[in-house]
Amino acid sequence: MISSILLLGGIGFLAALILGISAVTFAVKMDPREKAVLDQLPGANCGACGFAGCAAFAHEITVNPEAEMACPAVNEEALQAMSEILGRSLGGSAPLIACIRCKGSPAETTNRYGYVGPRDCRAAQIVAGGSKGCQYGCLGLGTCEEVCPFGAIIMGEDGLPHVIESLCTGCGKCVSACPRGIIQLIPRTGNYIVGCISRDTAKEMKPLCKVGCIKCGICADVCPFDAITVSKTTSAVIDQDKCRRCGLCVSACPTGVISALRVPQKARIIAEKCKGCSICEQVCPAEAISGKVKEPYFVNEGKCIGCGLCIEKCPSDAIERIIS
Amino acid sequence: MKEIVKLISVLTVVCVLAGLSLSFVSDATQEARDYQDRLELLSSLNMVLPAHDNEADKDVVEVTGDTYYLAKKDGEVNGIAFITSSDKGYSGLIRVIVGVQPDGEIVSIGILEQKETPGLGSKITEDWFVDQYKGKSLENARWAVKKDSGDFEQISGATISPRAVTGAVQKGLQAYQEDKQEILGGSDVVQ
Amino acid sequence: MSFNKELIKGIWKENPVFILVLGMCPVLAVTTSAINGLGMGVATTFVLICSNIVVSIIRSYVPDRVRIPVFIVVIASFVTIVDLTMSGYFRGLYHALGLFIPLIVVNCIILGRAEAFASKKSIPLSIADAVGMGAGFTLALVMLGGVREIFGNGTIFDFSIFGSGFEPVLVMILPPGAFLTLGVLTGVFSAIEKYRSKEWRKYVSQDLGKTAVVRERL
Amino acid sequence: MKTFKGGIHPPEEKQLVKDNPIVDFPLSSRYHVLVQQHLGAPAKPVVKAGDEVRKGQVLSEPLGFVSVPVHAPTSGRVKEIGRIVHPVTGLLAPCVVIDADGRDEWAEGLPMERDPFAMSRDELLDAIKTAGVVGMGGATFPTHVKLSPPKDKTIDTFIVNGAECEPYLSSDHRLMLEQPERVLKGAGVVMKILGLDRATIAIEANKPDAIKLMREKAPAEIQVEALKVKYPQGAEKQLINALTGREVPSGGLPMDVGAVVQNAGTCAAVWDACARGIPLIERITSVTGRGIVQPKNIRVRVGTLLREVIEFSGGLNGAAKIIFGGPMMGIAQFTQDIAIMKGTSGVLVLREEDTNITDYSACISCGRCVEACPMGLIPSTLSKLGEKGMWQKAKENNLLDCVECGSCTYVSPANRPIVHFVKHLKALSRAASAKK
Amino acid sequence: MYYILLIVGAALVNNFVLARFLGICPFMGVSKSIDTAVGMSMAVIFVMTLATFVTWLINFYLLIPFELQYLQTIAFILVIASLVQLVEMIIQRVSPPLYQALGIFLPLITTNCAVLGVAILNIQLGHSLLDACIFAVGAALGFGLALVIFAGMREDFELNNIPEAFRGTPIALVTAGILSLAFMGFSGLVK
Amino acid sequence: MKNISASNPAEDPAREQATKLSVYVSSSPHVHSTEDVPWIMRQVIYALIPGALVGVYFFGIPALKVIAVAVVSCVVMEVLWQKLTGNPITVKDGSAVLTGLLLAMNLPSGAPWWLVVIGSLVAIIIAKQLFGGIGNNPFNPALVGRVFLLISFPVAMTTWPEPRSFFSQAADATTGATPLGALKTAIFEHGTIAAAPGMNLMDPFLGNVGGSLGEISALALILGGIYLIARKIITWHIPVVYIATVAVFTGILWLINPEGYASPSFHLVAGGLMLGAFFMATDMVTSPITNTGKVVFAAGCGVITVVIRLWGGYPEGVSFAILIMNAFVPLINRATRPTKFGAVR
Repeated sequence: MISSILLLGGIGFLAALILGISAVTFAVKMDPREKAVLDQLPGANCGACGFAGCAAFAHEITVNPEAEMACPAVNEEALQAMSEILGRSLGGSAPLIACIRCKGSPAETTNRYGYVGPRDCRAAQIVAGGSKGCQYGCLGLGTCEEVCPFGAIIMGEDGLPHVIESLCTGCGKCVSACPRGIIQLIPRTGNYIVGCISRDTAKEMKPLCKVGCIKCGICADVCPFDAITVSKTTSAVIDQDKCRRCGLCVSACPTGVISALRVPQKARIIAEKCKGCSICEQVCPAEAISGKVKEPYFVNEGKCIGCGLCIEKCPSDAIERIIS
Repeated sequence: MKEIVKLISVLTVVCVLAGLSLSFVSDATQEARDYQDRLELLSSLNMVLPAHDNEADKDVVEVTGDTYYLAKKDGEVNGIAFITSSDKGYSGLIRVIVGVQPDGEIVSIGILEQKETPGLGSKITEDWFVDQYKGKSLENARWAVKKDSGDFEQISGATISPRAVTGAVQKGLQAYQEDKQEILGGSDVVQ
Repeated sequence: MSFNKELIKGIWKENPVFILVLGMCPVLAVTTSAINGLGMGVATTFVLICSNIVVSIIRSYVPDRVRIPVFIVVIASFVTIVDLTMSGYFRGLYHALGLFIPLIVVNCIILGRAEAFASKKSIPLSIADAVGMGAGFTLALVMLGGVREIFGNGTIFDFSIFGSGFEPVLVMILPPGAFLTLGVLTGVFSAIEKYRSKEWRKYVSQDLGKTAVVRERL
Repeated sequence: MKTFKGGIHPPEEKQLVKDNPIVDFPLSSRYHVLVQQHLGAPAKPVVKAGDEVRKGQVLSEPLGFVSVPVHAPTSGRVKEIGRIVHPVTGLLAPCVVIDADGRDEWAEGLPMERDPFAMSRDELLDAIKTAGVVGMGGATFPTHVKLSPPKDKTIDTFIVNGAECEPYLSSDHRLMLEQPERVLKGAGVVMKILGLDRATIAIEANKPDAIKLMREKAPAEIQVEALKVKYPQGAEKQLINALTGREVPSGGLPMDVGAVVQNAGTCAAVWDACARGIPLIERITSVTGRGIVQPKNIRVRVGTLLREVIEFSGGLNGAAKIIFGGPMMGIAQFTQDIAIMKGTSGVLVLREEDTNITDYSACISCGRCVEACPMGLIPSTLSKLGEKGMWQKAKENNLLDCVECGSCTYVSPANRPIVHFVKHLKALSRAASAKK
Repeated sequence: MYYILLIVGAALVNNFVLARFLGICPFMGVSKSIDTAVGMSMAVIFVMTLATFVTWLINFYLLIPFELQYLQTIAFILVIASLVQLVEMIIQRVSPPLYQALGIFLPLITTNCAVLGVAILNIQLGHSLLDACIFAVGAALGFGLALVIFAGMREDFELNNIPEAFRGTPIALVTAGILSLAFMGFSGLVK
Repeated sequence: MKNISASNPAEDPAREQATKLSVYVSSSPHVHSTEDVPWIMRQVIYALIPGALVGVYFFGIPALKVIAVAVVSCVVMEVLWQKLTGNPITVKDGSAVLTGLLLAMNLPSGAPWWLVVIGSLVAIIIAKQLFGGIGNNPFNPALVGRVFLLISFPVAMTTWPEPRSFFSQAADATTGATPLGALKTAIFEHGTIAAAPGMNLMDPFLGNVGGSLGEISALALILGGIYLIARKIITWHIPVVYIATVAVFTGILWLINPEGYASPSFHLVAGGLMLGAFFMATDMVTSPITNTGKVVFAAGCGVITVVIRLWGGYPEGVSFAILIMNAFVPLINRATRPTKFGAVR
């Protein structure tokens, strides 16, 4: 009994001594964040991340602003904590989302020739500029789907890519991969995009694509917030900062090139909280709110366009969005 | 410096505690482990020795480095067990325990340890194989496998392992024959 | 995170073998039969639970510099206890597991969980985590051991399941079989996962399609 | 017979057109002269819609040293500065559209008569640049640039490239047979510019008549060398290697080993530019392939529409691919509404059974591409990297040394579009460096 | 000759990774590129030999005399962990270039069961100090060999069209399985 | 990137459009050699026919049965897998047929059908398709199948029917040993090769010996190999260096101790060396790309073969040697890159 205690105690003492002395003698300066990140990592040094131990990985992820979480053993809380420490997303959710700015599926557009070669938009683009009739349209070979590290883009049966909102992290890999610059990152709060970037005039475009932006300017006219600009040689562009997500442009567009990412959540007035001040009625651009002063107002869901202006203006927080 | 002291004390204390608890567990399980060790030996001895009434694992003779366990019935030696081995196995040592009657005829053998290919060479542990050694002695059998024109079955696909076993048993028997007098005579000396 | 969630996540979502790919050495080495896998799994689970408890208790007293040595000592103590106990009471299993009992010490799962979880969480949660992880580990070991035993020996938990005409596929209980079986099993697991997520993606995209219809009606 | 390491020997198919004498393409009613017909800095149109132009008049001015002008192919009126599909990029590019007046009048002072050997080096180089001479083998690199090596490079070898290793094509062959003097005299001018007293004309051994004729006509200082029939014998680096044994260093230019190579057609154009002041407004082109009814060697003005050329050659017959250039390095076209350029050494029309539009499969690592690669690369690895878009790793695997000769792709039993992958990787690499 | 066989046995016949399943985690983790695999192999060779040397001494001069074999595991792992950390710091001080090459792999080795495994195996096999060290070198060479071969193959896998579900660990395991099949050919070479 | 280019016009809208325009566009070059993968596979199959015929001649109908089962099951496995995973069916390239044939030639003629099917399963699914199908497999599929069977079913895999002429097939086939097996036994028991029976060279050269059904006749295999070299399907490097290494290595040992080691000529004709050297090691997918690499690869195969044959537990080492060297191919490829044109020296 004594001998075992002595032996183990002795080895422990020696080991601690060595480590203690080395801790002082060989102290290496370290980014404090690196240390904090290291604390969050499992510390198993299992090497499964591909780096030589947790310290090496912590270093990488601290130093390299593009490094992503490669540790398979880390849990969500730790991931969250690390994201906070480093002040950036580690493959978690991000404020941006990718959207596809072309609606020209093969059914709606023409082809210039039969392309023979690798199924990659970038490769197809370097052979005679891509087979699509429209120089600006989606080539539909799925390179964005290929490069997306999160599986957030899928090629639909319509031959066009679609972004899955819940998976997209806004990393922008697809944006740089698309040889035609069709993919754009917009704030996650944005909801409406113009599905065309063609610089062709309406006349030039007509034989090539049935669903492109014809630069008619109706959307710009109808927009109550001046969020849309359009010219003869640039397709309509929505300024996402100005856009209030009312959706008027969608219904106004004659070619249906403007679309929503998700169904707008309509407003609902909570009767108990409403003081009947009528502010909402005044701000509503769609005349969807009505009621009597000093009595609870109500929203006509059929008319509500989900712009959310009323929610913002309501002094008593009595309006909420319907969550379906 | 303070930190070092803390480091050292924590690790040392943990180690001391570990040592303490382990020595405690070790002591607590000592008996059981000894019992298991003995059980293992006894079960293999009982497997190869004829019925006896002594504690064969304690009736031991050591001759030229080999250990012989004696079985006695009514005070008479009626069986001797010894462990022999061969390194000619397919992958490593094969240890065989052999039980013989005093005249050198095998009562039974048992394979104690082998690393032969599972399902192939490892078939030497199967009963049909082990049983064929019963009743054999140096005189009444040709100590080789059938393929080498001997008397013992081989295992198809793996002749090396049976060869090794046969060789080991033969070697043990020869050693026993040589030191037979001493083993039987000295049985009373060592208790 | 709730107690229950910690408990069950190790079994599928964070299965230490199939998903986290930790502690492969014993997984491969001792799974020549289901019973061996079970023994190893239980032994590891025991060590995991005990060390998680102790680490969780002492976590606040251990300086960083010696954290790993201290944890290792704690783990090694429990491993030795298992070793001694098995030697005393489960001799057959003790022989079957052999070298891999002391090697539980360096099983990434244990140190990993001690570091990642127990050193930060309360005792009950640590226990839940350990039990969950241990169960997942054991499950994987038994599965692997079972498959290898069935094909390599024609038995499961030593019960013969095929007729006498069955020729065991020897390689399954040899080292290559361990790698191949685990490889195929993890592949199948991941295929199932992929398949499930594909289904889900299909659903999402259909949902998007519906939204598109709604959009046009707007 | 002299040659290089690697390479392939595809069916030559020259018999379709090699014995057809050069015929003049009749005057068209409208020409589309692309402004950008060379490698290097762009040129800027100097005419506008409604301008009257004369044959040989300058239509654009070069912007920079590595740039050349284009000239009016005939006299007429500028209809517009329009857009037409560029044969190289496949995208719309600016062109000068000229409605011919049918008089085909030369611009003032053209053609002139002068003795190039009496001119100075700088005068000659200027004449070449002004005439818009570019490499006529297909690369279209401005010739005056190639002939002005930096002072620190000593040039000791001048090679006239008459190899014409591309299958099907015979334009250089016919040129050498029918107008050997233009080629030889042009070579003499180049020798003068480079300050050399020797030159070599390299011709593949499958043109014995051209070799014989050249040997007869060539002055003593110009040596005629027969080369083994092997593709890409006419590639600059391989040609230099075959004749001199020197290897152009990786990433370097022929001048780094003291060599300058000019295509036979370029030599003829140099002669016209220097001796007569005639700009490069027409060229000899083989219109060939089994998809064309009457294969011909034609002398055609730059800016002529492909549609007219095809009609002139009897029209199409089961065409599956229309190619500007040869089958190995030429560029496939998707429309007939494109214009002949200075570098259009051939118009090749292939039927489905002559070309290669089948699916490709996984690389089986047979190593044939490695055997075939004249540059000592491992094309199979590059193609696999191309499939994954891994351009950084491809650069480590000498991506940038690839000359895209197509030998690997020709032999690949899995039919892998290796050259396409290489182009893809190079584009990715360029895009990435442009970003930085 | 004996030593050659010892090395061949440890490196090829009973390859640590492919036959004994030791050090699988780093084998899977660090085999993604050849350069890191080579670095890791070097570090393992060094640490394994050193650890074997020290643990053998501890076992022979401390544990056995005091009959404390049951402390084997805990003592060994503690020593190995401290040793690795010490070596790391010494290298860092003495030779920064070497540290660059090896140092980053050292933390990984602490929890490499191959190191502890070789220490314990050496005791189990009853090797002398010299035998033990040579065995350790052989084992580490075998580990390195497997690691480097494997890294080469996995670099190629990056370019292959492996079915999605099998990318990464599954295909690495299958490859290891086939490699292990191939290495079975060496069985019987050394016992 | 998916490795599909132009597909069937009916399925691919782009292609359909092109048919209307009657023009295709692709990157240069626009012409292609006529030698494609199916052609190569066909040539190898032709080259294997003499060896297979000798096997059938000496082992009769059972050998034919093994070949048929192997080929059919390999093809079926491939089709099933590709159907299951939704990949294009590629059996037309002939590689599955070739794998089946090679696998059969590496099996004893008495192999039961289920054994052959398991071998095909391992070869096609595990060794080939899991890695991504043709071109992606790092190990020779037929050999993986064979070694898997050899280790799993050692008894069935080492039961060698005695060869007889096709016309004198008896109903009850007797079994015997392979020359190498007999040699191993002799050395094991007596420490000398003198006791090995029937060490003549003519029988294994012509094929009148026990062994896998396709490996018995060195002559037939050499003929096939020469055909392949003449057709430029394979280069001489691997077979010549492989065989030469074995000859030199065994030759040296034989000169040192003719009692303990068999002569090199015996080692050349016995066992699966010729089959391995000409047909298994030369598998394009699993051998190095460059000729230098091939030399290194073949030398490695030769050394490992001899080491296993002479000192290992198995009498034959060709399969193991090739598989082990397969694993080295990526490293060899890295080490033996050709010098690029114009490399700065």
